[in-house]
Amino acid sequence: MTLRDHAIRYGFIVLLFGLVAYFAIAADGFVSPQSAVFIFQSVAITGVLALGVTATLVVGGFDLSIGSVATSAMMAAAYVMVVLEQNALVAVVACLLIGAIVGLINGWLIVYMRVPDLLATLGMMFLLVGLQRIPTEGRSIATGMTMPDGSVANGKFSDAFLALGRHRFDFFIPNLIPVSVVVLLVLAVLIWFFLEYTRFGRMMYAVGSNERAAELAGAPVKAYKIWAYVISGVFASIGGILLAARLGRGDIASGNNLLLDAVAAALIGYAVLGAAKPNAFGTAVGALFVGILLQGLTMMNAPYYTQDFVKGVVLVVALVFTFALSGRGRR
Amino acid sequence: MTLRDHAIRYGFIVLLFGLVAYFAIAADGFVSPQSAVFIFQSVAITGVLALGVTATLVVGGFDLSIGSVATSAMMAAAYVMVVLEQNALVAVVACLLIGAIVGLINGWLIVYMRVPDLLATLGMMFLLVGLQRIPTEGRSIATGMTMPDGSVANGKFSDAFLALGRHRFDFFIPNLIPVSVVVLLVLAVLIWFFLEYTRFGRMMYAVGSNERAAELAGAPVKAYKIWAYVISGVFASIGGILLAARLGRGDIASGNNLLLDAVAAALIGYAVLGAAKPNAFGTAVGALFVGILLQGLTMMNAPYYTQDFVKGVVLVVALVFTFALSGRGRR
Amino acid sequence: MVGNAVFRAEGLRKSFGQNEVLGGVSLELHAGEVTVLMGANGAGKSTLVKIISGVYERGDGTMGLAGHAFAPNTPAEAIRAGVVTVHQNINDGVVADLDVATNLTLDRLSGSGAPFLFNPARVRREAKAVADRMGLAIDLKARISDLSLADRQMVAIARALAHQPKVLILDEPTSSLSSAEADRLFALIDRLREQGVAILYISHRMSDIRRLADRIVSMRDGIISGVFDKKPLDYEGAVNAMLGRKIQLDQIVVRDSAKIVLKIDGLRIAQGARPISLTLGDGEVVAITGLVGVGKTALAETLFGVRKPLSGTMVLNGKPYAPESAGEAIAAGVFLVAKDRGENGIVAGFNIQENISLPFHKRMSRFAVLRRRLERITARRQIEELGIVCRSEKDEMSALSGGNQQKVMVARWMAQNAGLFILDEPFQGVDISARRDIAAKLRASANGRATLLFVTELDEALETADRILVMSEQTIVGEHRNADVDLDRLLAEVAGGPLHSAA
Amino acid sequence: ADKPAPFDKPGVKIALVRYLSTGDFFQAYLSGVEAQAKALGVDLRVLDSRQDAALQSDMVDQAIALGVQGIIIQHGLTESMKDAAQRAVDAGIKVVAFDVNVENPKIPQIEQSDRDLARLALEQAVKDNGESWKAGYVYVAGIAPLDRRNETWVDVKKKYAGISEVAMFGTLDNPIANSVANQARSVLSAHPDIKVMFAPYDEFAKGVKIAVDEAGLNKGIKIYSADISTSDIAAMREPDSAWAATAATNPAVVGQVSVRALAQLLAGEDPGHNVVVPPTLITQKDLIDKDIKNMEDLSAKLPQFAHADVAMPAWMPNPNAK
Ligand SMILES: Nc1ncnc2c1ncn2[C@@H]1O[C@H](COP(=O)(O)OP(=O)(O)OP(=O)(O)O)[C@@H](O)[C@H]1O
Ligand SMILES: Nc1ncnc2c1ncn2[C@@H]1O[C@H](COP(=O)(O)OP(=O)(O)OP(=O)(O)O)[C@@H](O)[C@H]1O
Ligand SMILES: [Mg+2]
Ligand SMILES: [Mg+2]
Repeated sequence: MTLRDHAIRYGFIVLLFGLVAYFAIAADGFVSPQSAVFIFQSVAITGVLALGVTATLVVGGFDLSIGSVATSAMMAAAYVMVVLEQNALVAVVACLLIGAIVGLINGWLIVYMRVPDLLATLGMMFLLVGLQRIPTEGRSIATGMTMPDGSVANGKFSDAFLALGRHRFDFFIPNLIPVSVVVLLVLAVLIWFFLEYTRFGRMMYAVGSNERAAELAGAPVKAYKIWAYVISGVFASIGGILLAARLGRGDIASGNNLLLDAVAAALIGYAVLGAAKPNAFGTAVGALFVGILLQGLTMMNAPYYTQDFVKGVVLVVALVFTFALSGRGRR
Repeated sequence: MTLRDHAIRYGFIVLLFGLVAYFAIAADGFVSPQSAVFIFQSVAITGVLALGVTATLVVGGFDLSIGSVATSAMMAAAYVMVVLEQNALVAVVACLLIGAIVGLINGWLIVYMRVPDLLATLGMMFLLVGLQRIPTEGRSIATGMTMPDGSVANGKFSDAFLALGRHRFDFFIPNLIPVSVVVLLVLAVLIWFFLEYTRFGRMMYAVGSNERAAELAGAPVKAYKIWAYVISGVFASIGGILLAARLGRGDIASGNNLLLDAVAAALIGYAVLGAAKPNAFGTAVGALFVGILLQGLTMMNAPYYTQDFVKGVVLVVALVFTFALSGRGRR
Repeated sequence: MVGNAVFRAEGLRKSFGQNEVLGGVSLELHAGEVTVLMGANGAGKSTLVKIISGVYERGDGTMGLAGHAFAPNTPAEAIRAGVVTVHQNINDGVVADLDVATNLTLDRLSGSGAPFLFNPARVRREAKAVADRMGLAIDLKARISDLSLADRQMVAIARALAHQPKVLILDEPTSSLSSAEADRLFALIDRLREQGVAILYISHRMSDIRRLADRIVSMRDGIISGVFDKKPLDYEGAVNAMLGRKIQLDQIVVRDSAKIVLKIDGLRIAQGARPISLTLGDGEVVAITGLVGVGKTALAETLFGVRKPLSGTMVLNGKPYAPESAGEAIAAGVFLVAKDRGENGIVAGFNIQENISLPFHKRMSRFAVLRRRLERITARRQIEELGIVCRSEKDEMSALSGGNQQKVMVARWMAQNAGLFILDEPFQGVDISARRDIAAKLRASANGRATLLFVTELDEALETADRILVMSEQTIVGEHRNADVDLDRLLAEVAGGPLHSAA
Repeated sequence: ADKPAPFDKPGVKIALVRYLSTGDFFQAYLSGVEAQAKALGVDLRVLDSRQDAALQSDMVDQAIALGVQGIIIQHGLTESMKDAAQRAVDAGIKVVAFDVNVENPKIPQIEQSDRDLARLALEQAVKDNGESWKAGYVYVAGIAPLDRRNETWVDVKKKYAGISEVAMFGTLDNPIANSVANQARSVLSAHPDIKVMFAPYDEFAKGVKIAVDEAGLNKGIKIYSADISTSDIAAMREPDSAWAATAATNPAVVGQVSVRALAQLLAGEDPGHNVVVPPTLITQKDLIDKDIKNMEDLSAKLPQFAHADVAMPAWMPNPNAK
C-alpha cells in the first residue's frame, strides 16, 4: 500500500483520534468513562436509525421516513401505555410492528409500484408526521392528559419501559452503561455481521450495485429490497422506543433532527476506512464522530450555531479528503 | 394511445382538477382570482427552490443545501440592509452571489473532489445553517436590533426591496399579481425552456442519464454538472430574497421545511404528464398541487397535522398511480 | 433424434405492445448437442432466450424440461430447474462493485442450500475452483469495475459453466472475447457437451458456428425459418434461411491513398511501450487488429482526446493536432464510435433520434435552441441508411435489439462528415449481413476522410480494410496491404505479444 | 466585597442546561443569564441540547460531573427532567428551573406566567373590540407554553359567549412566520368576517400580520399576541398596522432573574418556590406615543419591562445599572 492508500484508509480514523486528543487537551472533563458513555448515549438513537438507513443505502435505495417512523413509534408507545393502559411489552411490540409495517409499505411501493425511493419515503414521511398526531389531535401524550373527547388518560409509562431509557448497567464503575448504548452496540454488531458475513448481506450489496445482474444470477431481488426497508423501519422504531423511554412521554416536538443526523452519520460512514460505500462499521463510527464533535464543542462552550457550522466544515473536509484521494469513480 | 397511456399522461392533471373542483364546492371563497393568485403566492418561494433543485436532478445529482441557501440569503439581505445600511440592489446582488458561490462550491466538491452529491450538499447544509447565525450570534435581524458588540443597527429594509415581497401588478383587477408570483412564473418558463428546448438543457439530461456517453459525445460534463449546482444555488438565493422581502426581517430558521416542500414538488413533477423524470413543467405543477391542497384544507379548517397526512397520502397515491401504470422498468 | 429432447418449446409468442416479436417459435434442444441459433439483428433471439430463462413472461406457448412442464416465473426458478443462461448484455452478468470471487459465486449466495454465513476464505476457494475450470487467470480480489469487458464476460461465463446445468444458453458469449479466450470457451463447451448438457449457442460469428455447431436453427422475424441437422451442416443454407435471401460476397477492391490526413509521429500511449508512427490517407480504410488488451482502445481514445499520450505528435490535415477533450476532437472533425455501447454510447433516457443527434447539438441548433425537425430528418435518414429495425425514430433504445443498438451508435457518428473516423469494435453484436452493410457503407463514404477501425476479429479486418495494422504491447508491430495478405506472418505478429495481459 | 459566601470569592461555577436555543427569545434569555452571571462574577457553562430532551437530561449529569455548584434548567419536558433534576439535588447542587415544571419542592420555578400573558392580551382585545366578535386563533398543540396560553383562551371563550372562534390554524414549519402567513391567507379568504386574530406567540402574529397586509384587510382586523422583539416593535408601529397589542416579559430579565434566584439559593437564602416575572402589556399606542423603536427604548420607557424587582436582595448586583 502506498502512502496515499494509507491516507485514504486511515485518514478518517486519524482525524477522529486527532479530534479526541484535541478535546482532551482543550476541554476540561472530556476524558473520563462517564464522558465516553455520555457520547455514546447522545448518539444512541440517531445511531440506531443510521444503521437502519444503511441497509437501504446498501441495496441502492434511501429512506427519508426513518425520522417520522421513530417519532410515530414514540407516540404509539405513549398511546399504548397512557391511553390504552397496556404494559411495556405491548408497547414495544406495537412499535416494532409499526416499523415493520411501514418498512413493508415502503418496500412495496418501491419494488412493486416502482415509485422512486426518495419519493415513496418522502410521501411516507409526510403521511406519518400527520398520522401520529391525529389520535390526540396534536397533543403530546403524558399521564393525566385530556383527550380530544374530554376524558382524562390515566395510564402511565410502565417502569419496565422507562428502564429501557434509564437503567444503567454496571461496568467496572457501577451504573455506568445505559441500556440505549447497549442496544446501539448490539444492533451495530448485528447489522455489521449481517451485511459483511452472511450471504444475505453480500447479496444485498450485489442488489445495490447491479440489480439486474443479481436477478439474473437467481437472487430474489424484490424480496431483498423489501427486507432492506423493513430493517430500516424496524431499526427506526427501535430508535423511537428508546426515545419514548428516555422522555417518558409522547412529545410531538421531539425527534425533528433525527432524520438529518442519521443520514449524516450513514453518509460519513462512506469515508471510514476508505470504503466509499455504505457500511455498518462506518455508520457507527460516523455517528460517534458527530457525537464526539458536538460533545467537545459543548464542553468548550461553543454556541449552538457554531456547532452546526463546525459539523458542516468537518464533514466536508473529511469527505473531500477521502473521496478526492481515493479516486473512486475516476477512470 | 391506449386508455392506460392516457391515464399515465393525464392522470395527475385530472387529479389536480378534481381537487380544485372538490374545494370549489366544499370551501367557501376558494374560487376567485384572489384565491388563485394567493395559491401561486404561497408556493412561490418553494416553487423557485424546486425549479432549482430540478436542474440538479436532471444531471443525476441532488441538492440538500437549498433550504439553508435560501435562509442564508435571507439573513444576508437583512444584514446588508440593516447592519451595513446598503441599498436594495446591493442586497440582491449579495444574495445572488451567495447562491452562486455555494453552488460553485457544491459543484466543485461533487465534480472535482468526487464527494457523493447527497453528502456534499448535506455538509454544506449544516455549514450554512451555522454560518448564517454567526454574524449576529443567533439573533434575528431587524431594524433597531442590538448587535453582539452592543451597538444598535439602524439601517432598514429599503422600500424597493420590500416591494419585491409586497408590490402587486395590475392584471384585469388592480393590484392583483404580486412580484413573487411573477418571479416564479418567469423562472419556471425560463428553466422549462432552457431544459426542454436548448442544447444545453438537452445535454444536461444526457449527462444525467449516461455521463460517459455525454463526455464521449464531446460535452464538458464537469462544467454541466457544476452549472446545475450553480443554477440550484442561485434559484435558492432568489427564494431567499423573496422570503426576506415578504418577512421584512432576517429570521432565524433552518429552512428544512423549505427543502422538504421543494423536494416534494420536484419529485411530484416526475408524475406529471407521465414524464417519469425530472422536468420543469412537472415541478411547477407539483408546487401548485401542494399549494392547492394546503389552501383548500386550511380553508376547510383542517388542522396542520391532517394537512401533512393528506399531503403524504395524496403524494403516495398519485405516484403509485403514475409509476405503477407506466410500467417503467418492468418487462 | 426427437425422442431425447431435453428441452422443448412449442408455439412461443411474445409481443411488446403492438409489436409481435416472437410469432410462434418451436424449439428442441438435445442432450449432448450444441444447437446454434442464427438470426439477423432483431430476429428475436435474445427475446426467446429471456423467455426460456424466466426473465420475460411469455405471451403464449408451452415449454417442457426433461419431460415435465417448465414455466419459470423468475430467473431463480429457471436456474433451480437447471436452465442456466449467459445473457447478451455483459453488464447484466456481473456486479461491478463486488470483487471477482463474489461474482464467480454470486448464484450460490442466493441458492437455497447455501450456508447462511459468508466466509470470504471459502468463497475465494470456491471461486478459485470455478476459475480454474475455465482456465481463468484473474486476480480474485480485483473489483469487476477495474476489469476489461473481456474479463467481465469471462467471469459471467465461468459462473454459468460452474453449474451442472441440464440446459446451457449462451447469447453471443464471444462478442468481446479474443480468439485465445474463445478457444478456451470452446474447449469447455466441448467438455460439457460430452457430459450430456444441452447447449443453445447464439452467435453472429461464422468461425464460432463452424467450430461448435451440431445443429443449426435459423430464425427470421420471430419465426423459425430453417433447421439444419444433416451432416455436413449446410452453413450457407442456414445463413440464407436467416436472411431470407442470398448474401453476396463482393471481394473488396483495395485502394491506396495519395493525400495524407493524419500523421502520427512517435506517439507513446503507455509506460515502457515503443512509440507508434503511422499515417492515414484520404479515402482509406485502415484496420488495426490485435489481441484484447494490447492497447487498441487506448490508442483510439488518445486520438480522440480523452486520453493523453506520454509523448509524440499528431498532425491532422497539415495542422498540429493535440486534442484536450472529446469536444475538441469532434470540433476538429475526429469522430469515435466507442466500444461497449452500453457504457460509452447509449443514453438510456433518450430515444433513437436524441441519441443520434447527441454529439452535434451545436450544429443542429439555432441560438442554442435545438432544431427538432432537423434532428428528426437526420434520424430518419440514418435509420434508413443503416437499416435499423425499429418502429420509429421515437423508439426508446431499450426497445431495440442489441445489434440495432450498435447500428444506432454507428449511425450517430455517420450523421455528419468526419475528417478522421475512428470505430472501436463497431461490429460488436452485429449480424453478418448488417456487418457487410456497414462495411460497405464505410467504404462507399470513405472519400474525404480517413477511416480507422479497431477490431479484434481478423475476419472483420479482412472484410473491410484497405490496410491492416497489427498491434501488440501498446504499439504497432506490423502492416499489411489487404491484398494477398501473408496470413502466417500476420498471425505471428498478432501472437507476438503476451498471450493474455491482465485486465 | 459585601456579597455573601460563596460569592465573596471568585470561582463559583454554574451551568445553564438548555432545551431550546434557536430564536430571539432564547438568545435574549441567554444574554440576560450571561449579564447577571458576569455581574455576580460567576463562571457560566452553557450546555445546549438543541431540542433533544433525552440529551438535555444527560447534560444535567454532565454538569454534575463538571463539578458546578448550581444549575439552571431552561425549558424541557417534565418527564425527562424530573429525575435528572432530582439527581442534581441529591448531589448537593442547587437547581432552579425556568419554564419547565420539574415537580420538586427543593427547586424554585422561574415562570413568565403564560396564563397572565394570554390574559393581558385578551383583556385588551375585549377592551378594544367589545365582548362579541369572530376570532381566528393560531395554536399548535403539544408545545407547553402554548398549551398554557390556550387554557386562558378557552376560559375567555367560556366567559364571553359573544366571542366565537371561526378558525383555528397554526404550524411550526420554518420559517414559521412564512408558513403561518400562508395559512392565515387561506383562513382570511374563507372567513372574511374575522375581526380579531389571537396569535399568542410573536412568530405566529408576524405571519398573521403579513397575511392581513397581503389581503389588504389591515384596517378591519386586530391582532393580539404574546412576546416581543425589536422586529415585532417595528411591525406594530407600521402605519395602519393590524397588530394592536402584545403581552410580554423581557426574556433578558427572565434570564437575570433565573441567575439571581439560583444565587440566592447558593447564598442560603430562599427566593420562594414560584418566582414569577410579571408580564407587561404593550400596545401599539404606547409604542407610537412614547416613540419606542426597539427593545432598548422599550426598557428605557417602560421601566417595569426593563427590570423586575424579583429575587433582588440588597447585595445582588444589578446588571442593568450603568
Ligand atoms: N423491451 C422491449 N420493448 C419493445 N421491443 C423490444 C424490447 N426488447 C426487444 N424488442 C424488440 O424485439 C425484437 C427482437 O429483439 P431481440 O433482442 O430478441 O433480437 P436479437 O435477435 O437478439 O437481435 P441481436 O442479434 O441484435 O441481439 C427487436 O425488434 C426489438 O426491437
Ligand atoms: N480500468 C483499467 N484499469 C487498469 N488498467 C486498464 C484499465 N483499462 C485498461 N487497462 C490496461 O490498459 C491497457 C490497454 O487497454 P485497452 O483497453 O486499450 O486494450 P485494447 O487492446 O483496446 O483491448 P480491447 O481489445 O479489449 O479493445 C491494457 O494493458 C489494460 O490492462
Ligand atoms: Mg440479442
Ligand atoms: Mg480495452
